[in-house]
Amino acid sequence: MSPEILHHATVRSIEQVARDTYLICSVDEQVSCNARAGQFLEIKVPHCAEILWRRPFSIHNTQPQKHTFDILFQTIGQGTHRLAHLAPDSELDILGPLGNHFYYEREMREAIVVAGGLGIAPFMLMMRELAQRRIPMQLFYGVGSSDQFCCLPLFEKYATLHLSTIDGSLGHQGLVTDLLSDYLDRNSDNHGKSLFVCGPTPMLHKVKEIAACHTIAAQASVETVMACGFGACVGCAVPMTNPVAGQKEYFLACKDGPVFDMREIVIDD
Amino acid sequence: MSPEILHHATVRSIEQVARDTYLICSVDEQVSCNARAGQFLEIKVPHCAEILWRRPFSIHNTQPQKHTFDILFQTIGQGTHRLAHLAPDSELDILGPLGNHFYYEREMREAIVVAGGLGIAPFMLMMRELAQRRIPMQLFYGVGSSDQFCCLPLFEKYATLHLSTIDGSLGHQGLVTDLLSDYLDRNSDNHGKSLFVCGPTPMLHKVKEIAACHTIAAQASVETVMACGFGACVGCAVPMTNPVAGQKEYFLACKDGPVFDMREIVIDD
Amino acid sequence: MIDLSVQIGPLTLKNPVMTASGTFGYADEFVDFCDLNEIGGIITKTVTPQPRAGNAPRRIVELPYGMLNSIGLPNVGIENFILEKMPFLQTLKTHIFINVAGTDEEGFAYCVCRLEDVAGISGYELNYSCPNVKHGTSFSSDARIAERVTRNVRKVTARPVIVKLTPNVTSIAEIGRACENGGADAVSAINTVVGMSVDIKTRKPRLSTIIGGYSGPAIKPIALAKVFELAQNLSIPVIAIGGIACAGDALEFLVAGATAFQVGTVNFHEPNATMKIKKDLEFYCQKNNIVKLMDIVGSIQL
Amino acid sequence: MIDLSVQIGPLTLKNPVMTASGTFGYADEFVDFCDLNEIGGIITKTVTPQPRAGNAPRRIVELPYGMLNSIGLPNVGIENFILEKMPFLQTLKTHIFINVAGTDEEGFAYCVCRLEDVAGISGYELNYSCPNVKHGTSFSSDARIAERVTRNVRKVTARPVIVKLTPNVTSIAEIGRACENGGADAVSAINTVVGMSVDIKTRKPRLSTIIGGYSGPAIKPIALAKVFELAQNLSIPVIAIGGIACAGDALEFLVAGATAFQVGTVNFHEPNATMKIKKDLEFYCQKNNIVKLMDIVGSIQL
Ligand SMILES: Cc1cc2nc3c(=O)[nH]c(=O)nc-3n(C[C@H](O)[C@H](O)[C@H](O)COP(=O)(O)OP(=O)(O)OC[C@H]3O[C@@H](n4cnc5c(N)ncnc54)[C@H](O)[C@@H]3O)c2cc1C
Ligand SMILES: Cc1cc2nc3c(=O)[nH]c(=O)nc-3n(C[C@H](O)[C@H](O)[C@H](O)COP(=O)(O)OP(=O)(O)OC[C@H]3O[C@@H](n4cnc5c(N)ncnc54)[C@H](O)[C@@H]3O)c2cc1C
Ligand SMILES: Cc1cc2nc3c(=O)[nH]c(=O)nc-3n(C[C@H](O)[C@H](O)[C@H](O)COP(=O)(O)O)c2cc1C
Ligand SMILES: Cc1cc2nc3c(=O)[nH]c(=O)nc-3n(C[C@H](O)[C@H](O)[C@H](O)COP(=O)(O)O)c2cc1C
Ligand code: FES
Ligand code: FES
Repeated sequence: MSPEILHHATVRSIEQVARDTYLICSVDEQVSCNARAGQFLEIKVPHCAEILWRRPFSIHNTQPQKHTFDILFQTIGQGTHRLAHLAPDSELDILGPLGNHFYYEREMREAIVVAGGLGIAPFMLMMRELAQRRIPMQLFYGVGSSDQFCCLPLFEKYATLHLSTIDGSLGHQGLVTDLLSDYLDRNSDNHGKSLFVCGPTPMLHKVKEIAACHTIAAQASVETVMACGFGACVGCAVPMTNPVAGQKEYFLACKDGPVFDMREIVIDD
Repeated sequence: MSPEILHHATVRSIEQVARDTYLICSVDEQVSCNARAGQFLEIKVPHCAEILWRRPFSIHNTQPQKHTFDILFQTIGQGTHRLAHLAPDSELDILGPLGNHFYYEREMREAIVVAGGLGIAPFMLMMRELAQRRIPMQLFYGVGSSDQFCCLPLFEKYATLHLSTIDGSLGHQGLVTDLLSDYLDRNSDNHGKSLFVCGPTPMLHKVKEIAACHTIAAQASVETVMACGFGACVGCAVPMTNPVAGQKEYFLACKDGPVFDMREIVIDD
Repeated sequence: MIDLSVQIGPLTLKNPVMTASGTFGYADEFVDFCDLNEIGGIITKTVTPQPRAGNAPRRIVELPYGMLNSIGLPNVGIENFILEKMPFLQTLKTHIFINVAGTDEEGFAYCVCRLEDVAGISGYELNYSCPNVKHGTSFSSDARIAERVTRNVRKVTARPVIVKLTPNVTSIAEIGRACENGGADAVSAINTVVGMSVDIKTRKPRLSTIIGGYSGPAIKPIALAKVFELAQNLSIPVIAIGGIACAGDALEFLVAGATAFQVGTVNFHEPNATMKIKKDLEFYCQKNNIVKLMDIVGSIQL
Repeated sequence: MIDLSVQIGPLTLKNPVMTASGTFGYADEFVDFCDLNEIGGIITKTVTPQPRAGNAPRRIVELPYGMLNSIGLPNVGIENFILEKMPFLQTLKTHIFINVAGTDEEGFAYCVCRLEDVAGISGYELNYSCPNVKHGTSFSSDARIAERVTRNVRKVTARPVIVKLTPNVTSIAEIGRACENGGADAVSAINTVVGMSVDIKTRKPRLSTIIGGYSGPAIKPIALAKVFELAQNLSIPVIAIGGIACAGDALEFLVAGATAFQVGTVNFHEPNATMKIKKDLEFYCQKNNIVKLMDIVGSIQL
């Protein structure tokens, strides 16, 4: 029985950082010191017996010196609304860090990060990791409207920003994948480039196409419904590109992922 | 569709008045002006979708000039705990007044009120009603320990008090029905006396025996589980003393009661 | 103008909102809460040939998102029902369905026979499936008996007959088909799911009859599967029952193939639920540009 | 010293806490959360003669107090199971039961046969009842088939055999008796309840297979009724499954007649639930002066 993975963290602060978007900073040495970018936590929705499943959230950032970590989330349904109403000093019943993490090729010379909406969550920690390795970064970040952008000043420190909004209120009007295509078309030498993406399924689909077309390695952090987060329920199936029919046709998002090489998984459009 | 019986009241104040016991005062003209002693309200437990049934509470008191009414309750389970945590100005989703009320014989010369624990709840309103009719009152009121007594100073204004506690911390040590027996034994003339009782089943059982033995008319406010409170679920059955086998063997606590002539109902011991 | 009307056999209901037997009394209990004429169809509490006192307390148990009941079909019997309950029901301007049950096979046809000359009745619902009375479920767990009883009722009435089915069987579609063959105009499902609760302090079952019927939102997923199965296998309309508490719940059933639905347990704690659901259905249609609610019946994308 | 041990056929379990198949993986997923040797008995995820990939997503749906699943029994097949999963299980100091299923009648005995020479196995659980695979429930909804399959397994093993029953039948006692006649040492019940959920926005069923299995606290009242029915009608031990989330839930089942119980869905969100339940059972016995937990089995006051 290792005490590390299932435990309680203490909420230090909680603040609204964008429309319907909150940042919770919590004290927990274990998560703070060990988490890698792309990993996630399963958090129990407090005071709500009827909500059985924990809720999965990417580890947004860590402050190892302070023993704290952040999650960044959007209020979607009952669970996230309850989390948004937590008071400082409440206990968070957490499970994690879980899952694999983004993998950095030795030969990587430029990281191209593509985020849609709350898909931005895992990339703060990643950028800190990559900054330590002095890898140049491009951040393609699209949201619906400008009040949904999170942490732009911080991201700007790490990466060149390419922003888009559906309503045109900031940056390019339209999809962030348009900006990505343009960028790659302009820079024909793709050697040493790695793509990292997290966001809604249609965006993943598009990025997969773009990556294939430019033959750039791309990793996606994938979201599925999850009952457990640690391989027990086998509910978080992700179809494999090269299935062994009737034997092995699916990965598990929580255990084999959430980060996948995009060539290996089928993304429905 | 009459708007009167299903409606929202506004909580004016809520205070703890005894151990685990709270008094909620709410604004509602309809209840305040029309309620009779013995009637009850069905109150929806707020913010708790999983608790389906409303919770029944006696109308403890009314302040018709102020358009307010009180309920007095003990925290038992989840529902009452949630009610105890209501904030002033919250809305209460209420149904009522429901049920019948205590009936006063024209010839009544003395009211003998017997209350066990929270069984005291309906009797404040009753005492106000009887005080208007200038009926002398005896209150036999038993609890476990002295910190469970409610509103003694007020009751003292209306009635002669006969108190008991199981632990002997105030009044007679033991059951309040001992005091009742003594009192009736001492006063052999039972003409014009009426008994009114509310409390746990073993107490009702004992009072029924005492009343029969002294041939005093006794009315009890009976508690059963209730899914609706208005005659629709037929769940709140109370066995009749004189059943018509296979046809009519039960009263409904919510509609035929909650107040019954004790001779008409079976009280299990 | 949104058309909420639905068709159950030869009858047009002004909307698909009905009340489930035993949860709406004889409707008079709800005059303070509902405009009864706005309800698509009212189904009365089960009436039997002879009066019944019902089961001993305790008859009901609350559970999270549900309840158990073992009421035992107390009712005044068919003769008193006609005298005492029908006059009020006859004043209503909506479809009234009388839910009947027999303690033997003949009891069903007997009740229906007695009601044939009574005015103000749109049809019948046969309660084959009450788990709280002896032999209560045999009528709906044996296809041959179900078909026979239905046929016998069919013989004595031209009014629409709905058969109410229990979920506590291996194949509800098989029983439903038998009722269809027997001449039923529609089936309704589900009655309560057999359930139990134990008080570990006293080590006694909470209900006097040990087991009872589970109802309320907790059984909705079960009801949906049964209604879908019936809709896929029968050609007569299916009326959905089970845990419906809001318009969203009702829509799940309509999409899955139900032509109408009954509101049950929720009436106890939200006695105006039928009104609210009807209004919200209208609102849903408006928002989604649905002119005729009937168009979404069975619109499930498989 | 409180004696929590219970007897399942010839086996003594150190306590009645078991894990439900498909909710505890092959136990290795839980090393971070539980002292596996403290669990009374571990039942592994269903293994079949051939490898299976399982159903297409979406496989799981959350509901209030419950969930739907349609996993489809993905597993590496009996040969790989022996090679890949058994070595870890063999290191554990508790009873290991291998849950097996066949896609045809022979499949059950085939799997058991293959496992007979493998060490570290205390017994088998036969999954007659998975609603998420074709023909999954026929083994447990037809008494003759259930008896025959049990008998065929009985012939090939002397190890204890538990038959796991579905609640989705008219009479679970009838099927249970058939298994008893076929030579089962115990029955376990219930597997999941057939359920469904519809997304009214897309008008699609939420599960890829349309219907799935309902589990979790919401099905506890149903499971209790079934376990009680089995305990009243069979003479072999009944192992309770269904919505058990705390010691209080477990006690309801023990009082109603279960000899042991399995913890299922709750493992997903409280992966140390088995540990907590065991501790709380001990605490309950202490508080209530119960020296031998087995004494409360079937102690229901009727
Ligand atoms: C590995 C992983 C990492 C994640 N990281 C983050 C993160 O860092 N920040 C963040 O805000 N969210 C993240 N999510 C999504 C987050 O888990 C869900 O938003 C959350 O569980 C919703 O809970 P709820 O109770 O508020 O909504 P629910 O009541 O569960 O759902 C409300 C509605 O939203 C839908 N829904 C639920 N989850 C999702 C989803 N993932 N995508 C789209 N629709 C959904 C439901 O089907 C339902 O219709 C992550 C998910 C995964 C699997
Ligand atoms: C007509 C009527 C009038 C009432 N008036 C009052 C009143 O004025 N003040 C007051 O405090 N209470 C009153 N009650 C009782 C009150 O309704 C219950 O205490 C309340 O419903 C408990 O709700 P809960 O959610 O807190 O507990 P639950 O979670 O419903 O119950 C917790 C535990 O207490 C038991 N329990 C529930 N209700 C009762 C009860 N009535 N008696 C004994 N055990 C019970 C349950 O079986 C369960 O084991 C009245 C009841 C009736 C029928
Ligand atoms: C208290 C109660 C009494 C019931 N009485 C009857 C009845 O008399 N006849 C009948 O056919 N069904 C009866 N039912 C079953 C309901 O009509 C309905 O089929 C069931 O409750 C499922 O729907 P729900 O989940 O919406 O309540 C009763 C249900 C409850 C809860
Ligand atoms: C995700 C999931 C997967 C399951 N897989 C299996 C399985 O492989 N074999 C089996 O016999 N039962 C399986 N079951 C059924 C459980 O073992 C158990 O019988 C059921 O879930 C009821 O118990 P619960 O309410 O405690 O979960 C599964 C249940 C769930 C929720
Ligand atoms: S979420 Fe349970 S196995 Fe992945
Ligand atoms: S509480 Fe429903 S009839 Fe009395």
